[in-house]
Amino acid sequence: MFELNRLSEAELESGKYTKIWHGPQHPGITGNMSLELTLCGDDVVECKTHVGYLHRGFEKMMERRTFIQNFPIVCRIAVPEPTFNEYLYAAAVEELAGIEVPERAEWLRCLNLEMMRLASFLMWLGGASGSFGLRTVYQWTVTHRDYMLDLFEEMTGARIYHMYITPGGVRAPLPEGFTERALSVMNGIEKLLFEIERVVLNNYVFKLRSEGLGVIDPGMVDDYGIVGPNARALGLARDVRKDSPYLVYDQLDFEIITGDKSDAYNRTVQRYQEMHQCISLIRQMLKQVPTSGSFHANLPNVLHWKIPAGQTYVKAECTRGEYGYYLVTDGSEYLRRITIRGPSYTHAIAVMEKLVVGVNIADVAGLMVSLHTYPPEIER
Amino acid sequence: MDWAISIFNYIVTVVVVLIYGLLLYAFIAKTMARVQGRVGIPIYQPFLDIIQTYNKRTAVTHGVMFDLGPVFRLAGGLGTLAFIPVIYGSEVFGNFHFAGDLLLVMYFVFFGQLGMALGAGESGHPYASMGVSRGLAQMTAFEVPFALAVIAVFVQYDSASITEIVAAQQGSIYNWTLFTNPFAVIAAMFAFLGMSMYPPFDLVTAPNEIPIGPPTEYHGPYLSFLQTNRSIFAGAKLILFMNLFFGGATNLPIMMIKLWAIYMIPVLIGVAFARFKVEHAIRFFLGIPTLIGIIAVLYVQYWGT
Amino acid sequence: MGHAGLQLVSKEFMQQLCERLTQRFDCDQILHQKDDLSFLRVDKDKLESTLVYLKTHEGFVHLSFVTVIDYIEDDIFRLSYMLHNYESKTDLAVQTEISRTASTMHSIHHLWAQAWTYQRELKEMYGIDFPGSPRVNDEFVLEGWDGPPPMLRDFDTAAFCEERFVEREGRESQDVKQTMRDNLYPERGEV
Amino acid sequence: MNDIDDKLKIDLPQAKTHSPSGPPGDGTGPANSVLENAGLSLEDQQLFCDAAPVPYEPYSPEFIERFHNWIRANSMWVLAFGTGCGAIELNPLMTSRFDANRFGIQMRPTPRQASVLIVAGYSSVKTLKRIIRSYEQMQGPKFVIGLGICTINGGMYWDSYNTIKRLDRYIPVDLYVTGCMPRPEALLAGFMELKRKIKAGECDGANRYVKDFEWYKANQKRVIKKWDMPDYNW
Repeated sequence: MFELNRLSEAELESGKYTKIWHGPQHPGITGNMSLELTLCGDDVVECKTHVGYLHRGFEKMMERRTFIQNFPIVCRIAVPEPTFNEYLYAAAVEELAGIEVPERAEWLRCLNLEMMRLASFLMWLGGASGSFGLRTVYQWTVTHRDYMLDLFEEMTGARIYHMYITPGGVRAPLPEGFTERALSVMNGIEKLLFEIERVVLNNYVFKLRSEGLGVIDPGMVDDYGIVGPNARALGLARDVRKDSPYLVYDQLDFEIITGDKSDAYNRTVQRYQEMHQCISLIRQMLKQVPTSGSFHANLPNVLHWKIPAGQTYVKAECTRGEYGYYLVTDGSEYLRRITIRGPSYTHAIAVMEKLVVGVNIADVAGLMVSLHTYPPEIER
Repeated sequence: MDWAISIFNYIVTVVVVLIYGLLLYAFIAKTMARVQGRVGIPIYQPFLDIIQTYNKRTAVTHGVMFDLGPVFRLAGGLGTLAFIPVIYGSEVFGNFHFAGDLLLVMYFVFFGQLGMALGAGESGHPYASMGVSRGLAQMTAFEVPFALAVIAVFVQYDSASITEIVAAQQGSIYNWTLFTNPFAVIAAMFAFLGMSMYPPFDLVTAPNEIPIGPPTEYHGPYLSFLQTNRSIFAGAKLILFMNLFFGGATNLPIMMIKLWAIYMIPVLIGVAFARFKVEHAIRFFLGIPTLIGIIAVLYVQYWGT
Repeated sequence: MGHAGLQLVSKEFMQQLCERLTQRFDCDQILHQKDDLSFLRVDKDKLESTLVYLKTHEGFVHLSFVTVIDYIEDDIFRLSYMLHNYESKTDLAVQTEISRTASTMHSIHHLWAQAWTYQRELKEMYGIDFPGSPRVNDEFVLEGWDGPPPMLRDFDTAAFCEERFVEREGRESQDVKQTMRDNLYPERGEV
Repeated sequence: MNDIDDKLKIDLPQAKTHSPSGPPGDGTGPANSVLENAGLSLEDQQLFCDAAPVPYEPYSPEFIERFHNWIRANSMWVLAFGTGCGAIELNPLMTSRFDANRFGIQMRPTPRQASVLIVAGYSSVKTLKRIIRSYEQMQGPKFVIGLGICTINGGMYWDSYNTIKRLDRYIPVDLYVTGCMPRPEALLAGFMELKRKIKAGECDGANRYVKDFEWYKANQKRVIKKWDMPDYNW
């Protein structure tokens, strides 16, 4: 049995402890959630996570819309990486409806996903360094993420919510000369990353604060369902892109990056290396993506598109780990049930409440960012 | 009418230091923005901010000490400035300097923070009290190398009057304390890093940890008092350092250039470093800087000129 | 290991697993959706032992999520526990059906440390009670909710919005099908 | 708490029964207009003031007011509160690409010192409670920007049971920036428009909030069922 409450009510009332609400209106909180911290001096002795500030009832809303009506709203579920939602919804619908996606569309989808991953990592890196006081790096990374958003705008027509991956394929092919511009942006980001290695990863103060902060011991990983870079930093080679390859990942050349210890510093190094991996994957795909052929399969009349009854679970490796859609249909024009599984669901609540105990209040923001949690995955 | 003239001179000094401090703040902000690849705020932005905060429609108080906190802070800044001869040999910028003014200034430098601590304590915000405890702990830590450096200056020039100390440094650039006793200057500059709240020592108003520390509950006129004091106090500290270690100034342009040069040191360190935790800061200040301060005292005691 | 080889491995692993489960729990309701995804139906009281067996003996150590499907016409809830096996790279969903009225379920908080979060959400969104699960009665995402559990099929969220929130004057929301028929495909007529 | 501003000593004008901006007689029954920090326990009620707010008079003569409006327009302090997904576009706005510091816009982490509140996108009922508290803790004059279509009429969450549909029924909104998601350029244009309105003296949201205080409170309590916060938190 995993004990949650470490202090009894009598102890809490004894006046020895301070209770503060960390967030939601707090610059050190990622997204919009709040931690109910019980402090003894400056150290956290108990933490309760409160989520739900972003709950919009997506799963209910999607039950009330037809399959094609759902496609524009799924990307609103997670702001930093909407395309994973688009891809997973499209993949689930295609699997249940038995639609074959053209080769070219798969390449374009994969390219879009990797670019999204890189942009999200850049955003995260800015937050991670900013939460330790490195405002300068935050400015750099957010700006370079903005150049990525320009590429998205060119590719899909929108900066944040690009409804690009539709059921059956993608909405548009690559524009003219996209490859050269994308490669130049990649070179700029690579330069920035080497700069950041000097400023952040070799920074004495950053090391001093983040080493040994929030250590995940190997016993925790399976019981707490830790996935993604948080688990890979421990040396566990677990990556959906390799374990059950989707799209064209089995035709790309990459290896799972693993570390040896999962504390805040090594998680940062892990994600830093995965950013380099993203850049190499994007370069490979820009070379190999087909420039001709169909990029969208023929759909039935979407006005009354009935999908036979069935259920499936599709998953992809998003920036934070295993991201999955569980779709149930009952043969009507509306889906029966959809469940969105985000890695933050366990990282932000169970893992956070365990790791934050004994941490100085100054490090709570850094610990939270180092787990790379994002609240909208929890409450949808 | 002598006192009236000196009062008037003091007011002129305060106004000049206030304006220059605000300009310096904006200039520093623009410098950091350039490092971050931005344009940064307009050079007149701090003036607008002060007027805007002062003219808030409503204000809320938490008690008498809450009201007095910014007053103490401002009194600390003005008092620090009042006994520092800003420009050597100048009648207008001479201020109320007397034989033992350095000791009084040493007291005034830390007066404001204590008053601020009382005020922020009564605001009742947990982050404010955390920021106060951090600030006082860090202050007691960086007081040690600073006091050692000042003691070294005492022994070296055999005087506790800032005017005499500045006078002893006139003539050639090699008479500055920077060259006659470099250890003291190094220790004092370490302490200055802690005094001017830039990374890695911006523990008190750490935005991501305890937003934003003691002034969390301060708003409106209180905040404008704090902003005013920030420029005056920073100017006074810079002038003190310039007088003690960098040969003072004989006219206004030299003063401005020297203050800017001294201020750039913590800023350029600050843009490239993360934030210390308070225990790290205390260990840091009680380590190398204190050692250098002791070396400085011994140096002037035995090998000094 | 390429994609094809991986598929073969997971496929035969699934078949062996099905045989083992069949002769251990005599449950023959196993649907193969994909090579690496299967759905297993067990009874309500056998579910916990099945999960324990799968976690300890079969290597299904990762709990992806817990969810429930509301079959209001059959008056049942179908709970799904999605497990993942990192060695054989396979997913297995253990499903059980409980009554929709007075619905309670055993807590699996002692197996996975994040399970209490899912159970707390199901309690709030569907009203399924998990006795012994920590903080199961606390509010999870909703605050001061005074209606029925919102994810139930018979909860009409549009009508709830009508009476709770006030729309801005002049907003009308039109039926997408009708609009597409009229504007986009007029030649198709009344399809 | 007692107010130190003697402009606040003048009596409270009669609150209107309903605001012209809303359907008449909506929600403001006698049952809804109890405003004595009812949600709090007794010892908590001692911590908060129970004096209703009063509208402020503009400075006189009028050129002083114009001068102060110009100052306010050129030093806007934004409360760093990412209430929704619109916060993702505030990061590019404040960083080197679209450097909003050029226009005197800067982020303040505490509501006491902020003068502009950006409601970034949809706001769920749970967040609306925090938005109201943050807004009431801000010191006037204060301005509100509604960001995104969801704050105007619910947007694509028109049938979501947990998000409010019209922001201006709960706090006074001075400016809307529509779109989903609005680009940083649109946001900058919105700031420029807000500057123009402030300079023209048209942004009196704080006064509207005070005048129709009971109407706003009734609307808020109609949505927020768990009302465990003070009615006057300043």
